[in-house]
Amino acid sequence: MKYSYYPGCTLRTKAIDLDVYARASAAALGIELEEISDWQCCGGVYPLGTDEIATKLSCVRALNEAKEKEQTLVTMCSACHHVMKRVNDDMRNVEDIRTRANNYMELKEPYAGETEVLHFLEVLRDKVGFDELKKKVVKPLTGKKIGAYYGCLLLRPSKLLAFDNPENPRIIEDFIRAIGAEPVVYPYRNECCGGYISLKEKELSKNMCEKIMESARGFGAETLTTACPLCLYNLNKSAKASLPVVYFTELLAEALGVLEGCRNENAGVSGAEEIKEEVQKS
Amino acid sequence: MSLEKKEFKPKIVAFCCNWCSYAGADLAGSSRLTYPADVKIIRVPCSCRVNPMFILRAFEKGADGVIMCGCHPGDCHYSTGNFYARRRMTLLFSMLDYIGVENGRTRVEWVSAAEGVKFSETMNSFVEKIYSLGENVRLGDLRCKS
Amino acid sequence: MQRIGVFVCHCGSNIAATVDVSKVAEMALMEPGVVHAEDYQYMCSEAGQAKIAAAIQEKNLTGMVVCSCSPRMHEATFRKAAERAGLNPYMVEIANIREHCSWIHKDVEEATKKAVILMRAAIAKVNLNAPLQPGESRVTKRALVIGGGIAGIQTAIDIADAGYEVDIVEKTPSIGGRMSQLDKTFPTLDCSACILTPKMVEASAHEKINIYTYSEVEKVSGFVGDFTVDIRKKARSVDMDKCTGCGVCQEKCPSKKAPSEFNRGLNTRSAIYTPFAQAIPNVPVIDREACIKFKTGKCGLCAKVCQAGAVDYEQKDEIVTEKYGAIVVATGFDTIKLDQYDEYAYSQSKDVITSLELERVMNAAGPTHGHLERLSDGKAPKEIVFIQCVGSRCSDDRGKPYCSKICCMYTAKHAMLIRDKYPDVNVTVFYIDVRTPGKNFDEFYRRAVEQYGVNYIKGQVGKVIPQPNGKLLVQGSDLLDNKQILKEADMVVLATAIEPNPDVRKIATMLTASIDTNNFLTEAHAKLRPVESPTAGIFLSGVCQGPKDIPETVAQAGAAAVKAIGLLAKDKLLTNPCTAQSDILLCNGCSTCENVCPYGAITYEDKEVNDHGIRETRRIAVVNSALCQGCGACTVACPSGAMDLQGFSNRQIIAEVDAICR
Amino acid sequence: MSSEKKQAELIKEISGVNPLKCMKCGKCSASCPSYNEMDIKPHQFVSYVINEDIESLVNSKSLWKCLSCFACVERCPRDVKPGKLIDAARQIVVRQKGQNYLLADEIPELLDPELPQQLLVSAFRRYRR
Repeated sequence: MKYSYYPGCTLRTKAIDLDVYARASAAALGIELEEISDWQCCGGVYPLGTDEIATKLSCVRALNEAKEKEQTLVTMCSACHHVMKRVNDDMRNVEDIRTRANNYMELKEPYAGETEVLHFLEVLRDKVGFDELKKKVVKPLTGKKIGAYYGCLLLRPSKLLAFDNPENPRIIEDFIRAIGAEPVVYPYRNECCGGYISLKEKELSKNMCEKIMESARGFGAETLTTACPLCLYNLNKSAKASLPVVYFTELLAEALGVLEGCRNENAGVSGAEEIKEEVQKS
Repeated sequence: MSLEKKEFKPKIVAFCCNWCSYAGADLAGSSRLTYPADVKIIRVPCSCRVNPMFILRAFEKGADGVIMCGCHPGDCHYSTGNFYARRRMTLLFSMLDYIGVENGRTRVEWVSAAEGVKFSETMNSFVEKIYSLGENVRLGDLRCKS
Repeated sequence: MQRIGVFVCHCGSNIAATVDVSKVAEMALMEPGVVHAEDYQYMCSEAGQAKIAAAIQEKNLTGMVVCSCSPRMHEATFRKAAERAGLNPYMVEIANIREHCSWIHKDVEEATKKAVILMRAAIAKVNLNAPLQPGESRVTKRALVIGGGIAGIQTAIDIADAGYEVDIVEKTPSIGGRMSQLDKTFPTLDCSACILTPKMVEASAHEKINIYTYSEVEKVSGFVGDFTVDIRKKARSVDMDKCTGCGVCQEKCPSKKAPSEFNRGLNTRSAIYTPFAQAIPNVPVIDREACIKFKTGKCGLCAKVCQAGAVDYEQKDEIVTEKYGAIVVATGFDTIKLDQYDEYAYSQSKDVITSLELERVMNAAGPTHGHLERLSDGKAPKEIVFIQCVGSRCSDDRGKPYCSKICCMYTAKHAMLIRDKYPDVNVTVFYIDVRTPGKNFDEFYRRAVEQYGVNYIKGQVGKVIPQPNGKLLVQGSDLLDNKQILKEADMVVLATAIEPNPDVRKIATMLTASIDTNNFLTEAHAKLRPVESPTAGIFLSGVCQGPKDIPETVAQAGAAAVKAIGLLAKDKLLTNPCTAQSDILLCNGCSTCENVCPYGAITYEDKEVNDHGIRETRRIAVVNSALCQGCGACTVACPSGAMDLQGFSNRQIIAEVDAICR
Repeated sequence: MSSEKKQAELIKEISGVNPLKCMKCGKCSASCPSYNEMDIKPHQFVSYVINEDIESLVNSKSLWKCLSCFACVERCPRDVKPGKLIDAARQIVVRQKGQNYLLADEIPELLDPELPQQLLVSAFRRYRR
């Protein structure tokens, strides 16, 4: 199985774990992730106005490259998944946006939403199959009680993303089961962590994450897992953050026995200092 | 014959099924929703009673547009009549288009007995279309023109 | 040549204000065949009809055109008037110069021109009209009621009391329907079983009523007055005649794990079962999916313990074919599935239940024997939250766009009953609007608030959050206080939207009765014919037509019965003479028309034809005019142009087209 | 057309929302995780647009408190999507010159070593032109 892979900005730097473990796991599962050439950031947020075109073009470029390679486009990050799927829907169903975007792009052949976009979790569920995945697990995470944290961007708006039941999702729970651990279902798993609000209003996001943590802990979770670098950051910042939060790909890599091999590769990667310098220079 | 250019007043025939569209037209009337007087309605029991021959005849006799209205698919009083009508008209209209009677001169629209607004809107837009297309010059029996 | 009279109606000023009526009458005289034309203020009035009669007789008219309102309004009136004056009613045509002309145009000249054209088209048609005679068809003096809930029972009793035979077909093993599942009824709080059971007994004991339970309608053919219906009597595996209803089989049955339909799956029942104690008939059925004997071949305990020898594992489905003059649909409703509303945690917590489930919980014969308790741990709740409009009034694609109508009242009832029996339990109702239009309804709701202290909060709930301690955190709006509320509850009750029984679509298709986008059966007229389907001979009773409560259902059931009785009381029905006919000289018996006829009205016969002196036997299409409804599908399908529709013939319609395009 | 009316129309256009579909059930406000931080509550967004009181809407605190978590969009029984209205109102503000809610100069002090890039790009798109 060969897929086009769109890592996204954060997976290059702060969330390099999410990326490295994903690649190692994919290789172990016989999935080839072919990175989109010269991809650009999706913007992290789907453009706010229905009249915006330019902010959607980075996605269209990636989607079109996947189309030309006749591959499904896979994302690892919740935000990329969200933005990519929605832009793809625009290109498929909104004539005005399609026309205007194609006018900018000057592609060989206009892009009209032909590419299939999947989150890696969907690949595991729909293409690999959780039953198959289970067979490939060499180090089951037996006895681990893991709470899935979905957040918003994987699930909503559900009609467009068609990812899972937005109010009672089960894909990560099924994933946790497949790798031998015990999923802990708790009601706050689809509530917002605060998202980007934590940049300017740290308290607000902290309060929300505390509710999530408390609920998960109350139902017996010992670890939380997520697909979103921002969720991970916010949850870790929560004052009462007593539960460790890990990327789902780390769990996957561990279960597939490829965790140790990739640990060393990402040591010492950081971005904040560099960004600070960049900004101060400019 | 006067040389003065006559103002174009199109002749438009509307076939309406008795159960839905004719009632929809009645509702448009009782709701005082206007549409141009160029439209004249012929009542038929069902849209499936409309023989393609009637439409050809209308064009032959100088009609500039023909519209057929029936119950919404699935709501036909006779359960399946409008499905037949839809298929027949699809064929007929493509044939008409082929011989030069523009697609815009013919239309099929589903109007329920409750859709007075839709009936009036449909007629307004259809008449507007016919005005934009102008007089129909194809198919007309020259003996009918004065 | 026809002798045609044209009558132009002013309709007060409705027509005359925009159409120059005298001009129209004047123009009529210039049309071929017209020998008389006049205008009058109200043609439909007695004086107007007298004018028509006089003209018919004096001028010896053979046809007439009335330029007036829509034929849907007064065609029947004018046809009757013509008939009284000795003119065949099918020689009357209407030019609709009100709805299609005067009411929608403002310019008098333009409207008058159009009126004249519409009149010409009608005259052109009448010139080609031929007198038609309606046929007759017989009426089978027997009614079928589909559905044995309160609607069906009431309709059946009313029809039977008028002296006609009635069959009830009920899908489940007992009649009684939803009402039998209810505990108490609003606004009087009398027990549902106490008022329903006597009706069930009355129906089953009525000498004119025959009940098929555990049966379904399989096939319907025919038409008003003469329907033929196949009823599938599903194999009960118990002989109805031998069974004494002692109940020993149910006690001894070792398979007791099947979810109880009657208790909404909140507890289980045996594989051989009657749905509830007062079931009618009191004869159990074997659920073959759950029965060990049917699954493994071993067991057979029920047969062993049955002293009457009634258990019959060999029983097979049986098809009964019956004839009916009228069919009443009373298929009722169910609550919607809640899988689209997981924010209310229905699938996540046993303590979130629907209102219908609460009925069973409150009922002495229910899974908790009438004790109000949490289904998760059996503990007595202290705090109960009701959520209104769950799936009702939703224009997204998750729910239903309509108001389910009964929820406001039953919630007030539930709240009141709980506060009455368990005064220490707090009850909160989250509502969007409280809708109580009905006799003594608002008073009832106010009693819940004022006497019983039920806490009504205006605002919808966003999420029900199960807590680790087993409680439910309800996060809702208080729109009047402008607050977001977090309320900890022990139980949450959802006022779940109701929807027509899912089977109704299948049944409507068999009956060719129309159905709306929400699967409610459509009335012939929303205001004036609310209990009749547009399909002749089909009547609507209860929630299959739209949401309604018990009193309304019973009223409508009676109304449907009256309409059915009105039909059954006739010995013969006049049939619409505007039917198809084939020209034996043109027909080549190709069977195309047969394939498009939705009524199976066309058959083929070998007939001797004299085709210009050549005598030969040919296969010819024959239309059964009692079955033909006059849609005209065959007339267009016929490749040789042999089929034509009386009253809407090819020549007539072409004449209209010509007149309009002239 | 008054400028308020124009702005109301613009909000409807760029949000793709018809506020008249709202039946005022309050499910949006019941779902909003930022509810307590907001001065104008989610269910009120709709009336501000209907009443063309855009001035109050764009000056409200709520504009910058909405998380765009889509809970209200997902649960709205009438397909009104209050969250999209507030997104559109925000666009009205940041599209005006000098109205960016986040300035580049502010950023260095907001950073910390773990902060993911995603947060910055998201905030940029939310707060700025």
